[in-house]
Amino acid sequence: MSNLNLIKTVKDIPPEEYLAPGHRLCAGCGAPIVVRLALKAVPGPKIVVSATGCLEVATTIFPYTSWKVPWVHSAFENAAATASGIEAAFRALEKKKGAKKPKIIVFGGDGGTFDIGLQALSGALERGHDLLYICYDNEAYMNTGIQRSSATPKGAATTTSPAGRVIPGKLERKKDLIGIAVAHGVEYAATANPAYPVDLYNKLLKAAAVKGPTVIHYYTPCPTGWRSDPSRGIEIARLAVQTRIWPVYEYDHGTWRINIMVKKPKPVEEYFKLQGRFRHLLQPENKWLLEEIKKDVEENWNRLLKLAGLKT
Amino acid sequence: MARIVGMNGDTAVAYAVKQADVDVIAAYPITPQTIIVEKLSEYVNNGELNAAYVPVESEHSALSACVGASLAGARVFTATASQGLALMYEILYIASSLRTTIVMALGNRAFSAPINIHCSHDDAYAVRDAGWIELFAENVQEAYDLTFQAFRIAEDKNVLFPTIVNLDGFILTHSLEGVNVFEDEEIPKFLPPKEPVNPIDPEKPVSYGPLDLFDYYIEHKKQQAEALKASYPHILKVFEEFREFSGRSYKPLKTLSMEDAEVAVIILGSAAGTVRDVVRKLREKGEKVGVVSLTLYRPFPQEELVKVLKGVKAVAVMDRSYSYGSPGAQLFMDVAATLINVRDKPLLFNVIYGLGGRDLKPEHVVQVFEHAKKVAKEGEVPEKEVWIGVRE
Amino acid sequence: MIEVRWHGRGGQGVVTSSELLARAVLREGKYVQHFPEFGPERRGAPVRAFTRIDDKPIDIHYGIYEPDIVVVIDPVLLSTNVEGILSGLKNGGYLILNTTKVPEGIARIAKEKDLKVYTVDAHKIALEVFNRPLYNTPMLGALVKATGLASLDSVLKALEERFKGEILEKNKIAVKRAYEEVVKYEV
Amino acid sequence: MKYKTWKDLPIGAVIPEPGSSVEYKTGTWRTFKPVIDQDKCIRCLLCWVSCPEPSIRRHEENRVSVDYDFCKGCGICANICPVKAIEMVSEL
Repeated sequence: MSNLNLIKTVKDIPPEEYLAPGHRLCAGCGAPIVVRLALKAVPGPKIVVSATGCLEVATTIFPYTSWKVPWVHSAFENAAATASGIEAAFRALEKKKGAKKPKIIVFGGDGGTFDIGLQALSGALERGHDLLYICYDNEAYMNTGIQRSSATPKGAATTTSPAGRVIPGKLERKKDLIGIAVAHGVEYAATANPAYPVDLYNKLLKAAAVKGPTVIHYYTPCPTGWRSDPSRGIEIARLAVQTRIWPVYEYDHGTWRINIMVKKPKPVEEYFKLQGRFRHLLQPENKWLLEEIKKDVEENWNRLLKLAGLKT
Repeated sequence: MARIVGMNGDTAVAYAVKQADVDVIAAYPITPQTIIVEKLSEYVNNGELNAAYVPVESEHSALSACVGASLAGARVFTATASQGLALMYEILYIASSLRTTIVMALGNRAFSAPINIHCSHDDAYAVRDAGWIELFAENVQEAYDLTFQAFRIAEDKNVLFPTIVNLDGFILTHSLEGVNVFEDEEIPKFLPPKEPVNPIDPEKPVSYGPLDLFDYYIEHKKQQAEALKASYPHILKVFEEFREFSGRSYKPLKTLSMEDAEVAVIILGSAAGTVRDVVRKLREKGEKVGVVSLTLYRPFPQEELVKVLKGVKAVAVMDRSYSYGSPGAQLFMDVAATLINVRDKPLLFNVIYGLGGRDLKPEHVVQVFEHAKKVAKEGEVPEKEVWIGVRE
Repeated sequence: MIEVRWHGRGGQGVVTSSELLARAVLREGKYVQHFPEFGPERRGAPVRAFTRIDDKPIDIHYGIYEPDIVVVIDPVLLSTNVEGILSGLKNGGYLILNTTKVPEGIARIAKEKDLKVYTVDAHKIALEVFNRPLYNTPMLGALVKATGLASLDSVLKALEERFKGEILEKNKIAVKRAYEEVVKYEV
Repeated sequence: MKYKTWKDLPIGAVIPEPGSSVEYKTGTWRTFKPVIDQDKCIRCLLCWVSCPEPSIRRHEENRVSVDYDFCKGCGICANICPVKAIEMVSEL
């Protein structure tokens, strides 16, 4: 790790772009930000594999592609498996023909990662393929129109977990993707957030330097699905961190670190009130759910403090 | 000098895959194919085969990994059967549409439920619309030979379609027969290393598998449809080159006594030999019977079939599967559609046999010919669908 | 064409003996098929295996229902499964048994069907050679001696395809002993 | 744009021209456009790094400009600018 050229400011990020504009993602979408940075951060030849999802459909509408690197899409649930095959092929061809093995970067949404693609991801992590898996998590199935996923946070309203009179949105907690990745024995896994681009970029550098599977769990503002102002995506992303709802942390070769320490968290209501998906939580009849969420947030933060060896 | 080795069908396929110097194998074990992947992992782990074996967590991932590996330029192999094939279904179409050159061995086995591990052609037929080339082996030697030819066909620049070698579950996968094998150093004469077309290359960034809407999708599908049709003469060429290489001749259709046959059977897979044996015996009695079996199932050899059926009065199309609610089982529909606009075509009926490994015995075949003779004589088909070997 | 059916119980190497016969016969330039019977049975259950041998290529692929030869590897089956053992066995066919004494029921049917019956004490050979009840290779030795389906030399070479080291040597001894010790039972 | 026939398309539905989406201008999606006050700009590049398109261009000495061919007018740049050097101006 020590020989990594970690950056200090945004200015240190290379200017070259490998994702062309002209893609059809929504105005204010957070997904391309991590794509742009990942393609800059991963050195040398690289190949991108995408799961079906917003990023995939909006960047490659035939006959146009936004990708300036080789890009492969096969299906929804199999990005990690497709990437495994590509990695294995280059491994074999490197041995036989001396062709240099490129780094494989995989992009999956939360649906393609937490839900339908979890089995393939688990397989790829367990087999130890040399690939960087980035989950761009916008916390619901946005490509098909805002349906609940297992990454949808507690309390959020989606079209399949609507804020109803009896059940006010999703009642289940979000899966712990980093925990799942670490349980597979990966050397590096981290959460990241576009409001902290230097941290995000350095994490991509660290992940790319590992020979083997790594996972980046990236917070992805989605103005369409969250019913929020497109211009406030980064602001909302920062609030997610500052309220401790979305902690920014990493698991790095056995060590846990909270990268953005939040000493005095802002009230979660500040985060919720900017997004239509959470607005019902501020109604008096749903106070019980709001309280439950606050408890969850505190519990999760304390869990991370403990992992990082810090006092709760 | 010919070297004969006793091998079962699975072992023969694995041996051929090893000799084909495959680069990537991604597969998930499933009876009756498992021996293939066990053998291949053994070859890899013993250093006898320089390939990456990807021990995937499901068949869906097996074929997905194969798609990735094939696009990356590797020679790729997988094997599956029945439920495993069903789990791959989504990716079957993707593999063909992306024009990968995957070779798959399919140890034909019945679909559940109830669960059964023995031979039906359900899985082979499930691929029929997916844009794969499908070959059928009738014995272990053919399973071995067709594996080499499958790689040549799939990777042929004029073809570029994934290719399946079907071999009947247990009847071939687990039966040992003598196989005339090649020496390793001979193989490149027939099967040189893969020269990938348009592989993934960071120097030449291409996007594979984009979103394609109503403005282009149908053009891409028409292109794929025409390409599979156009592969036909190139498949014949591979068969011919294999004959020159090995002395063993393969054709899309294998026929016996069709020149003057009045009634005939059309069939796929290991039971073809049993039918041939019966035909030989009935011919000794002076009966004008014949049999056609298909080595090439997709693309379907329509013109040849029309030719060999010329003058035949009644044909029993034998399916080792069933198509529920359909006007006929799968091979029957293929044959019926092939003949639909032909003048003076034979009368057709569909025989369902052998499901889930039920043995097709010579007496069953005799019954089928009796039925066919009756149809020919009376000039009508009283029963379009006949189940044979089933307790009534 | 000669068709052989093997009877034993799971774990006794029934399938292996059929396969070894096929390999031995292949060495002599003949055509063969060997196939086990597959079911959900596990160790201990009755198991059958089949070998088909011919001077010309074998085109057929279906089960063996009227064997020319039946080999019973497991002596227990002689009392528990007489019907199964004799099912379809052709008149004048061979019956190779792992026993010192042919049970009366079998002897009677053997006489009716004019069978050629051979016995060998594979149990004793197995215990002496392997110290375990492994009957399959001795029964193969007995079979080839009784029927002349393959030479002893071809069988020994087939063993080399399948086994190595000490196990190979023990199997060779077992085959040779059974080859010597098999006796014709006068029906 | 002239549509290709099935005979003219590359096989396998691949797109062989990297970054060809620049032929598709998303600038028409906008209602408001960001206008940068170059005098106020402190060259921090936060707008550049946070632009989803990317349609903020980065020049020498970290000057930035907007590529209006592609800017969809989301306003992230204006919102994130620490010195309020970017104003969203109506296109109408």
